[in-house]
Amino acid sequence: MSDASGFGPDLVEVFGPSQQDGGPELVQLLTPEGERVHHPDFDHDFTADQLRGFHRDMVLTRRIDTEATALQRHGELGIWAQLLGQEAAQIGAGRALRPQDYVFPTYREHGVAWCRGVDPLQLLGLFRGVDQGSWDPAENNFGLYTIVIGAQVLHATGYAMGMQRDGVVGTGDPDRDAAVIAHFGDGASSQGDVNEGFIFAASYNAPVVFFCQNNQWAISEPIERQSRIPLYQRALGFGFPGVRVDGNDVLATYAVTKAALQRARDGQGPTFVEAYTYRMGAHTTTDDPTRYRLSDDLEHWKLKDPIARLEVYLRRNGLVDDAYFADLKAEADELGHHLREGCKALPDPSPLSVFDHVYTEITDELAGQRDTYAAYLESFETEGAHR
Amino acid sequence: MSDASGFGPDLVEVFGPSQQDGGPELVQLLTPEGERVHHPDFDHDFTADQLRGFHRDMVLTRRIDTEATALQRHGELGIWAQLLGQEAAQIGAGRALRPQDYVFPTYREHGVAWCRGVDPLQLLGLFRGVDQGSWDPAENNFGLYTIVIGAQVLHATGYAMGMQRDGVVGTGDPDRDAAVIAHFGDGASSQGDVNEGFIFAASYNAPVVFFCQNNQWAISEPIERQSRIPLYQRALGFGFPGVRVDGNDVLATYAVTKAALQRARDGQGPTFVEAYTYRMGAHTTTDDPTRYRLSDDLEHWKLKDPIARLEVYLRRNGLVDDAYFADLKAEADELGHHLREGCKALPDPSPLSVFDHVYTEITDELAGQRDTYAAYLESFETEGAHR
Amino acid sequence: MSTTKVTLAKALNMGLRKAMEDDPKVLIMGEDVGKLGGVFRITDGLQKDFGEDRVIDSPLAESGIVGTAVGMALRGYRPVVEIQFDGFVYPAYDQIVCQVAKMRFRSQGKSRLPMVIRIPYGGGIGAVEHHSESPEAQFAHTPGLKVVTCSNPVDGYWMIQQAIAHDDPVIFLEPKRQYHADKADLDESATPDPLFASRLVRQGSDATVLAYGPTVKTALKAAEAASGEGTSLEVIDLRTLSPLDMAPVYDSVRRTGRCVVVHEAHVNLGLGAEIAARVTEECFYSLEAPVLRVGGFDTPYPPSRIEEEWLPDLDRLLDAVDRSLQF
Amino acid sequence: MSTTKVTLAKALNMGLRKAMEDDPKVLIMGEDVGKLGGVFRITDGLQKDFGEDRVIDSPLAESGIVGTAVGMALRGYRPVVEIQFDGFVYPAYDQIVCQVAKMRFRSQGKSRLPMVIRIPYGGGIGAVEHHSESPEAQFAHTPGLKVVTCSNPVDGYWMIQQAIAHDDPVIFLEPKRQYHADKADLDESATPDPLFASRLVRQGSDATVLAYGPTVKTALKAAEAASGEGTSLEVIDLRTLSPLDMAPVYDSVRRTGRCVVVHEAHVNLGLGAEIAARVTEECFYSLEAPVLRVGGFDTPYPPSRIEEEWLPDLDRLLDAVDRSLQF
Ligand SMILES: Cc1ncc(C[n+]2csc(CCOP(=O)(O)OP(=O)(O)O)c2C)c(N)n1
Ligand SMILES: Cc1ncc(C[n+]2csc(CCOP(=O)(O)OP(=O)(O)O)c2C)c(N)n1
Ligand SMILES: [Mg+2]
Ligand SMILES: [Mg+2]
Repeated sequence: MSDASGFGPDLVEVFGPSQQDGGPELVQLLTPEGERVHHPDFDHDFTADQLRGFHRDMVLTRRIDTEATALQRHGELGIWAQLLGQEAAQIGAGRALRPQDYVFPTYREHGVAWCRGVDPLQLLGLFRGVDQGSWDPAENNFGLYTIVIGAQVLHATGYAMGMQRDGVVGTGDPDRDAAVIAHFGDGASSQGDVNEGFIFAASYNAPVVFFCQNNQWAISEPIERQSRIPLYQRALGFGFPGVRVDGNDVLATYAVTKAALQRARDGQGPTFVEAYTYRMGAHTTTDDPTRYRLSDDLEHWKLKDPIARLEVYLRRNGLVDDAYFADLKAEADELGHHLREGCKALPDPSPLSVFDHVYTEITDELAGQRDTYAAYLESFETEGAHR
Repeated sequence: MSDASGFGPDLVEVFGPSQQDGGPELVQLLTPEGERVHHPDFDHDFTADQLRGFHRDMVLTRRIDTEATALQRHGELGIWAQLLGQEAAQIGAGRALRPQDYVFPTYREHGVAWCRGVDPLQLLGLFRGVDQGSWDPAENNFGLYTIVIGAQVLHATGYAMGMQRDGVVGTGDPDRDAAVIAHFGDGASSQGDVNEGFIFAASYNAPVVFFCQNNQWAISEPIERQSRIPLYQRALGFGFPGVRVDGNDVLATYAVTKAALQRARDGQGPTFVEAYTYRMGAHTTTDDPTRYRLSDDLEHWKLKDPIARLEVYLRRNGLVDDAYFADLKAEADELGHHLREGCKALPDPSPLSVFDHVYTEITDELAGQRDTYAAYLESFETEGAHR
Repeated sequence: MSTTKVTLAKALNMGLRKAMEDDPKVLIMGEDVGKLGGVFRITDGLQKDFGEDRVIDSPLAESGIVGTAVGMALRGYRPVVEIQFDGFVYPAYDQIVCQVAKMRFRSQGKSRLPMVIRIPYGGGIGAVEHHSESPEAQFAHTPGLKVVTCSNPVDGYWMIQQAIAHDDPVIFLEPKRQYHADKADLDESATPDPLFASRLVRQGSDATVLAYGPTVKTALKAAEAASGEGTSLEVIDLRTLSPLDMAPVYDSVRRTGRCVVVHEAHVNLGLGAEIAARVTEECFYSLEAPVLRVGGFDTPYPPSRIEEEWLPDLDRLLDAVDRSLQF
Repeated sequence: MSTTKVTLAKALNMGLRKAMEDDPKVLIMGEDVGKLGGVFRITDGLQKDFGEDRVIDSPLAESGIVGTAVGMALRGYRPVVEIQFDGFVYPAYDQIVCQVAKMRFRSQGKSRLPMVIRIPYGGGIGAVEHHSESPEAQFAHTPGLKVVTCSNPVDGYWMIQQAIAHDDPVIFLEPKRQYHADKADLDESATPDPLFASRLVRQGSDATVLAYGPTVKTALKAAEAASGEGTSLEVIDLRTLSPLDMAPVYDSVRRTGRCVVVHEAHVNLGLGAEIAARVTEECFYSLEAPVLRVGGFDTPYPPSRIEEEWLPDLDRLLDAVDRSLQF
């Protein structure tokens, strides 16, 4: 508080708009060039297996994305939300979880789903239009995809409050203590629900990590439309820590998310993690980003590819060999095959299935509607076409 | 960022919960003991007339409140939202406005309404149940009271965006440049709408002052339920300045609000002003605060009475004399009379008036309903009671 | 069989307490539900006895309350949310219609969402704007939600417990004007009627009056008045608004040939519209007059000094009955 | 008289452009309405030509969009808000029903709120959840709002301009499935029908079919098919859902004696309910069958692979017509 107006220097100037390189606050453990760097707070030792694991996860996740995109092009999916470029953010976050943790995803969390053990084929159902998510959230502690921007952030907070009541927070037992991770995008940070999530989580000190993939865009709206300061700083105003991590660096994302989750499990409350990344593809397969963004930008971010940098590191340090890559390719091809064949084989639901699961038990009212409709459908089958 | 977890020291500890004395950040120009103190950023020179003006405003505002409370007790009002204890916050803010500025109030802004020249009798209509606000918002640039918590904060932001489009921001012409003030409470700060207001205002750099009267309570919920850090810091996370001012100090509130408004008028964007105060009365006349708060608290805050401290200052400095107080008392009594007599004389609306102003022109549909109802009412008049 | 005399407010409080005793997963959430016991005191004393973890005072944000309740329900709890007044449910509307209503359907039955949203609703208490709304039609129009309303203390006691025990989300509408209006004999050892059933509350033969929540009392008074003039009205308390329990209604209308629906909500697209459509379809050849509707006018809720004129009352209801009889 | 062949999407774009040219107070607000031109390209090119101050790209928050639009309207602007998809209007629901709808009423006419909320609505485009909803009944139930919908390019062009020029808030529903479906001849020098009027779009004598928005096309096809079988259907495009323009409907039903309403919204408490209630009351003695309703089932909107089964189609409409004729 020292300039003329009394309100301190212009905050926008101080913080600056979001910088392409993430700014000095960016936590990084692996540079875009594949160089391992250290960080005073979030350093971490990784085993070779872990590093190869991250790489494999990212490669396979990207394959899921490529296959799904192709399936959409071939008319097998209605739409697909691509994650190209966000593999490190998702694998880093996904691998930081323990089985007892719970995930609330958006519609783009294919990499996290992968980490949770959800069959990627199941992800396609929603986009093909045969279901609205067919996995059992309770099985892998991975919630259904959420389309309405931000809604799941409140669910995550409430779920975390439930954990508190179950006594699985801060007991010190690593197999017991649990946390929730709430995924959302930079655009979502503007929704009332997301900010209310921050408020409730802070108020109850709920064990939840707010994991925001700032991929710089909300469809055509740039991050600057949502926040004029780095997004992670939003958390400060709500009274819990925020940190910006290089979301294209799987090591850093892993380390930061792991620490944030541990904080939550230990009963120290919520943390905001901004994974600074870039949506290299279109918003979805129906979007045309050339209408609103420069190809230069994309070129710049290609140099930061999350997979390439880890590959450089692994090769340079002799942690992978040709056999590794051959195996991985075979595995990816098999996954691709599984998705292609599996997708085409996904059965359409029966028209009458809409009456199931509206309620625990169908109401008389709805049963009447169903029966009338069934009889109507039957009349076609018996009489042939109605007209 | 230096402790073990990497997320920095526990923010809750650093910021501490809201302290009864407002903490070191509190901007103050007049102590509870009536001592004039100075502030490096927000100092201000006041003329004797100004000081007496503030005093007079506060005394008369309190009188409005007392009269209205009494009217409610006598059954003349259905309910009344008391402002006891918040006079300085409201008069300070209200007097900092220029005519071209625009106010979006809550339901408790009786002091601000007073400053805007709204006849206090008009405030009673809503609480008596004869209307929902009868003043013309355009006449004094004072919007209608808003009951739905937080809704008006977005209206204020949009109105400010309109001012930007009208070219009345940052021209340097003091008679032209304008700003909006959005009033809300500590409880309201948890609503999605309020946080979205922050986001829009920051995004468009809108000329709006977010003026929050933190009176420590949202009905029975203490401020700690809404924020675990001082509320003014919420603004930092959205990228604009926040400041906590002693809301029981009319001088400081005036100075800070004036500076914030000027910032807005100059095109420097939004500011959050937290007026740190206390709701000395009940939430409304139907509330019973003894169920949820300690009388000790109230006693503590009584020592900080906004009117008493200014009175001490005025007397000590010989700025008032007996004639001043006699005049003021007479004026207050007249005001009381005006309110008591005026209130009882406020006419009930006609039952048929509900059909007016639903739309610009009544629709045929609604005219049908009105005519049927009118005929029905008439049938009573002509035939006497229906049964 | 020992009975106690209780108001609706007291009965709801007792019902909530019973539900919390019976099932440790039952939680209460909302603004001011703790020490204050809610602005209507419906949760009075519960936080004291069940603790702050089960009776949860919330920040001032309805979407936040319902949204976090969704999360708690997914974790296995049975949250009972209090919305302070009808007019303040709308910030939570998105969570209710897009999330609460659809969770079971979209998960193909894998996720259940047992959760009750209590809403004091309706007018007649002399309140300011937004405190007297009747939002039932909007929820009833939303598949996946169930919507019920009680009209008397005994129903209040049982229905709130049944709603909490039910595995689908229930919008539970409480006629706030009735909270302290009348006392009724409550026998806690009785066997209650099912939750999703309407109830014949007065037999009659000339016309059927359908009411629910705050208008049941009006309907019964009207029937009393009409009987003095030789008109015999049958009155049904609908109790469940989604699903509707129409069989008893059809039975009645087939007998009486006439039907009037009365509710406080706006007539246009209110429950009366749906009921009129269904009754006409099912009882077409029995109807001697169209189903008539009496309700709040199609205007915003008025200032309270004229709310009694705006709200459907005994006279307006009888006027509609007369019109039906003269058809 | 020169005409151009335009789609509904193009017609709306032209109408918006015309409105912006005619009145500098007209603003456009919403997510992605600028460079992208909206996800449906309805605002294509407008930001380029009218600037960022008049075509305002917003943060991702629907309540924020509508709430700030209220403020701009109070300041004298005429905001035209785009909600990206029907299912995303609910975060703004509170602002719409409590603020937008009531501002004029509560200020006793002192504050006016000219503002249009455009909502692409309805199904049939193979989208995922929340992208195919039909929320019209909820808005039509709210006094203070007007609700209209266009079914074809020519109406789209004129109605959007009329809605913008109108002094009350208008919910403007655009049948997204029709955006690019058909082209029609647009004569920009013609005199349009009034905004709040229904329109007879096909004459017939055996039954009246009421449709609006996306179902008008279905109704016309059904009428064509029925005429091949010797049944003559009259089709009315309602166009305005609140207020309803019922006089032409009553006229028609008095002639045909039968009425079927078709919409995509859930049947329960959908517009069909209100229409059935009114038609029955007004045409009681002319009706030879109850008003029948065809619509979306009372379930959440289904996965898109079965949406065509879920949505009312020609066959289900004709089935209802048959049932009506056989009554
Ligand atoms: C409430 C709501 N409004 C609008 C949309 C349409 N929509 C889908 S994705 C999207 C952008 C989301 O951006 P962001 O949160 O940054 O996530 P990203 O897609 O970049 O991963 C929008 C506007 C929606 N799904 N929900
Ligand atoms: C959306 C909404 N929810 C709930 C209420 C009921 N209510 C009225 S005032 C109030 C507390 C407001 O607290 P605060 O914002 O601190 O303002 P204060 O009353 O203390 O001035 C509540 C919960 C409301 N009016 N609107
Ligand atoms: Mg994004
Ligand atoms: Mg307060």
